[in-house]
Amino acid sequence: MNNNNSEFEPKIVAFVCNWCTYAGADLTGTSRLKYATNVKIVRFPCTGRIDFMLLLKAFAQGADGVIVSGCHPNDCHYTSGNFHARRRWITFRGLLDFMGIDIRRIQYSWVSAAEGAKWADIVNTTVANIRELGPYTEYQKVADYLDKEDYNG
Amino acid sequence: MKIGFYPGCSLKGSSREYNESVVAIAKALDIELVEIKDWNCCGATAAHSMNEELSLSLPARILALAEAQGLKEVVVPCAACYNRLMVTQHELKDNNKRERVTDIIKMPYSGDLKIINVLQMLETYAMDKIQEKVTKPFAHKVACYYGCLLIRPHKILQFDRVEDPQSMDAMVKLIGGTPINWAFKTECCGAGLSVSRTDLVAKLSGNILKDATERDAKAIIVACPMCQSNLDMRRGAINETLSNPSDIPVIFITQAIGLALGLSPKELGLERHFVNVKL
Amino acid sequence: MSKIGVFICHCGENISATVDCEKVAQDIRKVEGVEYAIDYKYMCSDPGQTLIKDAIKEHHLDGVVVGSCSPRMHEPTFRKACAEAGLNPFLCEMANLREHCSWVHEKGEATTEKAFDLVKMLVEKVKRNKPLDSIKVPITKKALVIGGGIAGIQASLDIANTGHQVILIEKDPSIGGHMSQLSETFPTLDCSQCILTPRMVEVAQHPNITLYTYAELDSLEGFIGNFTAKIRLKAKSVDHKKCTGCGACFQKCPQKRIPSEFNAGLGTRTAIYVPFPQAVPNKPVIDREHCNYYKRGKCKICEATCPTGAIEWDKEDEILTEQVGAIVVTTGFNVKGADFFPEYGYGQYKDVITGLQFERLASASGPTLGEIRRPSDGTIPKKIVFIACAGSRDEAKGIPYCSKICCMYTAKHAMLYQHKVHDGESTVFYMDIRAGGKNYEEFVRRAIEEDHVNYVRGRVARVYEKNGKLIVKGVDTLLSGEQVEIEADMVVLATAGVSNCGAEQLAQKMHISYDPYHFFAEAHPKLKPVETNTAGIFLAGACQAPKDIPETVGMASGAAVKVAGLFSNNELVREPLIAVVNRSAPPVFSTCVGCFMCQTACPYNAIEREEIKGRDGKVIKTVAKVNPGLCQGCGTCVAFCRSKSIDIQGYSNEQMFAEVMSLLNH
Amino acid sequence: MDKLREKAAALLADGTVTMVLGYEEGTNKPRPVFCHTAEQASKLVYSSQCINNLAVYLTKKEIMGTGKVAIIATIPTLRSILQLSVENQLNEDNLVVITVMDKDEVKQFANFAEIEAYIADFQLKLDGKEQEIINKLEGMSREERFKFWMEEMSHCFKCYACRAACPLCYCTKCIVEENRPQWINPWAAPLANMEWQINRAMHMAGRCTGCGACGDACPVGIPIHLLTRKMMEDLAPEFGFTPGQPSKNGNALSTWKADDKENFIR
Repeated sequence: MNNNNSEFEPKIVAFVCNWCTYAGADLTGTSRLKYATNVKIVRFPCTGRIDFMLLLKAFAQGADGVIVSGCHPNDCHYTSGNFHARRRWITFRGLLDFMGIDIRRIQYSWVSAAEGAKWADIVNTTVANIRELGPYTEYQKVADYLDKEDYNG
Repeated sequence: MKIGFYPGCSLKGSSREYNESVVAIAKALDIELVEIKDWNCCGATAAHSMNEELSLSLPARILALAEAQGLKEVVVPCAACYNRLMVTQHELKDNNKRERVTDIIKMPYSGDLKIINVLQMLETYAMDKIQEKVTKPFAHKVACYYGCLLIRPHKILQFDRVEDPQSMDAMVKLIGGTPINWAFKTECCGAGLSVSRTDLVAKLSGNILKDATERDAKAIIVACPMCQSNLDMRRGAINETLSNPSDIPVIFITQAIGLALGLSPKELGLERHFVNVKL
Repeated sequence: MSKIGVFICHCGENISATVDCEKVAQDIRKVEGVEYAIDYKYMCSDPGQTLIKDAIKEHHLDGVVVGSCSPRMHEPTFRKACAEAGLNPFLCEMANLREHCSWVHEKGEATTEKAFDLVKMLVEKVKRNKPLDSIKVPITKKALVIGGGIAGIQASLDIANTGHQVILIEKDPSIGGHMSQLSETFPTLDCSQCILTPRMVEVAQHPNITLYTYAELDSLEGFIGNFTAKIRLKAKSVDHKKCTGCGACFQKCPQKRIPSEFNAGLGTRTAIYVPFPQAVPNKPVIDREHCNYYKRGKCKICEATCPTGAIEWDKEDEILTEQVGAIVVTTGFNVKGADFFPEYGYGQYKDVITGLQFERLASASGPTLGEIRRPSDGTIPKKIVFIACAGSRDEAKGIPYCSKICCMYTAKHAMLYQHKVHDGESTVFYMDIRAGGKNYEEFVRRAIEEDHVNYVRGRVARVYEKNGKLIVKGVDTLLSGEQVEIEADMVVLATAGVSNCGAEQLAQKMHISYDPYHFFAEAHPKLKPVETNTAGIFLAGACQAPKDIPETVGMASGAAVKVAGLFSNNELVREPLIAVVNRSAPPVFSTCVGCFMCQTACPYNAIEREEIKGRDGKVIKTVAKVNPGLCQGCGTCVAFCRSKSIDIQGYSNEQMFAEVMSLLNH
Repeated sequence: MDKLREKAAALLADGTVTMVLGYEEGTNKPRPVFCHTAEQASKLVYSSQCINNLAVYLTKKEIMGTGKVAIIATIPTLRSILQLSVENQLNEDNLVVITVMDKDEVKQFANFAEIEAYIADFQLKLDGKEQEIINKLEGMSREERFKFWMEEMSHCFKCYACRAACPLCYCTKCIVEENRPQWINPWAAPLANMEWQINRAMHMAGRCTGCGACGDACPVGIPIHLLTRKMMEDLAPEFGFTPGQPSKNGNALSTWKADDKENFIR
């Protein structure tokens, strides 16, 4: 793994629900709390909506890390979307790990509309962690179908 | 039936009769008590208000020893020890504390040991046995006095009804006795101040004794050495505070059961009491 | 080839201070499909909106991205603007350049780059947006009110008075609820029944209200504007059409010693009974559990005495199906009772009673005709102790919350006692006196100062009987800091208010959420206090949390207005951001294979089965179908669907996919 | 064997069914056969060698369209039949399910409930070979695991035999055919191949009945069946279901418990 990461700026995509985490991130803004620019937020109605394929696509597209965040249990605007999501992630993580995909690069969190500070913290710590892990070249290498030779030999 | 056994200092000193009666009835009920080897004081002193680490480390060592000696369950007759061990067990759920403490005692502890008091032991393993083995029904009207350490804090101990405990009453009924309905079951006997403010102890214990006597109990049944010694040993001082002095004995539930099982007063250490026991 | 317009807002300095808005606008022009891009100081201002409208017309834009503040703030504004310019509002998206960018980052290239990315992301999304039309659902203009206490009565009357039909169901034989049990009411001390009974009668006589007593909700299906309620009419065993309410039957009934619910167990009633003299309807029902005939197969004395032959022995429960458009839940609360206070000896000592029981003692219609007498021996208590917070605000009792009404009714009780027993001595043990409310504090002061009620701040440790007296052991934490012991003749516990029995099951029947204490949950603690998370179902009164009469009535009227508001439209308009199952040409019809995994996933039971039939009427295949009235658009089903047959408008697979793909690799 | 043939012949003769799905002798192991007449029923064989999961045919219109069908089901097949019924893919009255018990006793099931009761006695366990590979993989570092699968995936040429062999892959339109958006790149490349397998595994989560047909079908021998199989083993305790015992109370992923673990969520 790449260790001289001083200049390495990880690309991170955040998949968040509209009602809690998106609003929480809004609060981060209104409270003028600062965080790293590496993260770009994609807005979903609910964590229940987030398709696991989108996470894989993000990595394939060169993301080095992903944040998935929604309402705390029992706070879901749709009462149980986040519970369904939680199960999906439990399953997904198990599978990815078994396939040797680096699940440390996916940060799951519950951030409520009132937790602006928590959002800033999640982003910053995630950026720091991913910087530590370095770019996800291992995955990106296989992502481009043209250079297959390192696997088809 | 094998259970770990932590007597603690009181049972080895001021309340030997409790120890003797516990051991005696355990034997009579085919419960094998395995005393924890190399056990130490549980720290049931002011320690827990002065030095948290110490107050956790002392019991933690006991628990760790028990675990190391392959025990799964430990019976702790002394209410104070029981309380300290349970509280420690609870506190050690916090990993940081556990690490800190196990580091101090230089022993690992999983936190899975089961800690029970005498009443729980009898409730879980001996009720039927007691029933069938009663030879001399304990046909007396008595006041079951639980004190505080046995059931408080309820959040942690999770034993019996906190405001109106029943376990001892049930056992007394089982051996043919009649528990009175009274209000001082869980009142404080003053043990916490038994050194510094004996006057208060006399007053508090006095209230308890007074009500039990007025409701015409023939004895007070306890499961805590502190309660016992306060109500028994300090009877002189207490009686001075009472308009009409009381001479009812204060005996351990284990002694009462022992009598019902036909064991001799001697085996049960009944002659060790200050207020002599005529039952 | 799409024609997207991008509008970058400076938000005064808020965005432009850290983001180079002009650069973003310039660069975004280079993105394929972007027809027009411009930055402006205040996009949300009138000139700003005009800018957008003109651009839409001039450049025939088929999509708009506004890069400004959070969509949670101004999405409606800009979508409206687009609509006014003739562009479907759902072809307008917002990039959050303020809350998610300029405000959280320092000035610099990275920040501007991120702003660009956020805009680009939305450009890619909006390219794939589809024009959507708001959903319209018809509304059945008839309301169902569940629970005939003061909340239900008020809500029913208010709705009925707007000219809409109301069905009021009450599980007991009479409406009136807890309020009918009360003696006087704080802070005015006017007689509860005197103010309540007229309204009960009004309900019974109102042309727009259909009242079903002795009835419960059996099941509920459907969605806002279109509910189907099955109502169980429990067998009264008395034909109320024939019954004249003469009362001969219950005078003769041999079963006389049944504890009366209305008198909180202090009085008795017969097996065929009217709960109380002012009951509405004032006609009896037979309590089969206690009736000799139903128990032993003989008796029938009531039948013999009934002049109109109204008794119906083999009457069975009926299920009534009603179509309603809205529901108001007003099922009220309950008070904690026996065995909850071993330390206070409730259930053990006859003269330790609950506040509700005291109400009955103090009530002129009560078992003692309003005289305060001890249940044990009927003597008048000379010393009485009231214990506030009996259970409430007590973690150990599992009730950490404040029951809210106790402070006030305890003061009232003490006052009433002093008014009725002049030489009596009353003491109140309290934690804090919570008398927030118009004239409430004054009322408590009156109890203390004019009626000389002795208020002691401190908890009571226990109550026990000693030679005929109740010894109350407590502590005075305010003045002496000493323990206090009072030898009382009677103790009244201001027991905690708790959710009504069966609240949980009812909530599940209606798919509304509830809190850990089984009180029904409002949609928003501040801004939606009478709504529930299920559209079309509203709350009023103590079923949501303990509350007093004025608050309950206010809430009931509030709920009624919500219903009236709903009924003021002929159809309901909803945002079309909901899931749809695709349909395609035969022979496929839909890629849905009908595994119906989505059905268990949907939090709203919005997924229905649709049978696709051929010309011969034979079912070709069964596929999922989303009920647009029920779907709230969470999209959980979408992420589930293996064949991607179900998709959600506004957050479609194509849109989200495009967003993610656009983000990186450049 | 005779008992089975008699049974099948009888069913066909008296017109109870129009077709019997079973096995006949194949080149080196029994292969599926569709018997339309009582005579054909004499070809039927049954042995531990019968590994094809015939349930795969029960969702094919060409077959179910023909009328009432009888199927000779192995234990894995029975499991698949149950799961299919849970997923509303089977019509109970349109199907006769037969299995062969020990001593060649033939059992015909009255209904699916009976099947559920019957298979309850058969535990689904990882066989030695499966366990071995799983252990091997778990022994590896994450990077090694990734390399392992990438190496395996590089042999895949997207023939979709795994899909064809699986009774539970019955979608009218598979996600790999979905092109708006193009979730999975159509070409055969390690990532595209892996994405396909991840999708397959996720789609099977809580549904797979562990028959292993996908793995058996793979012409280049990628142990893909372990992806779904391993997940089943891991999730069963997590979500409280029994591998190989499909039940009506929902698919592991379409239901949830308030106390599902979330130690990985911040």
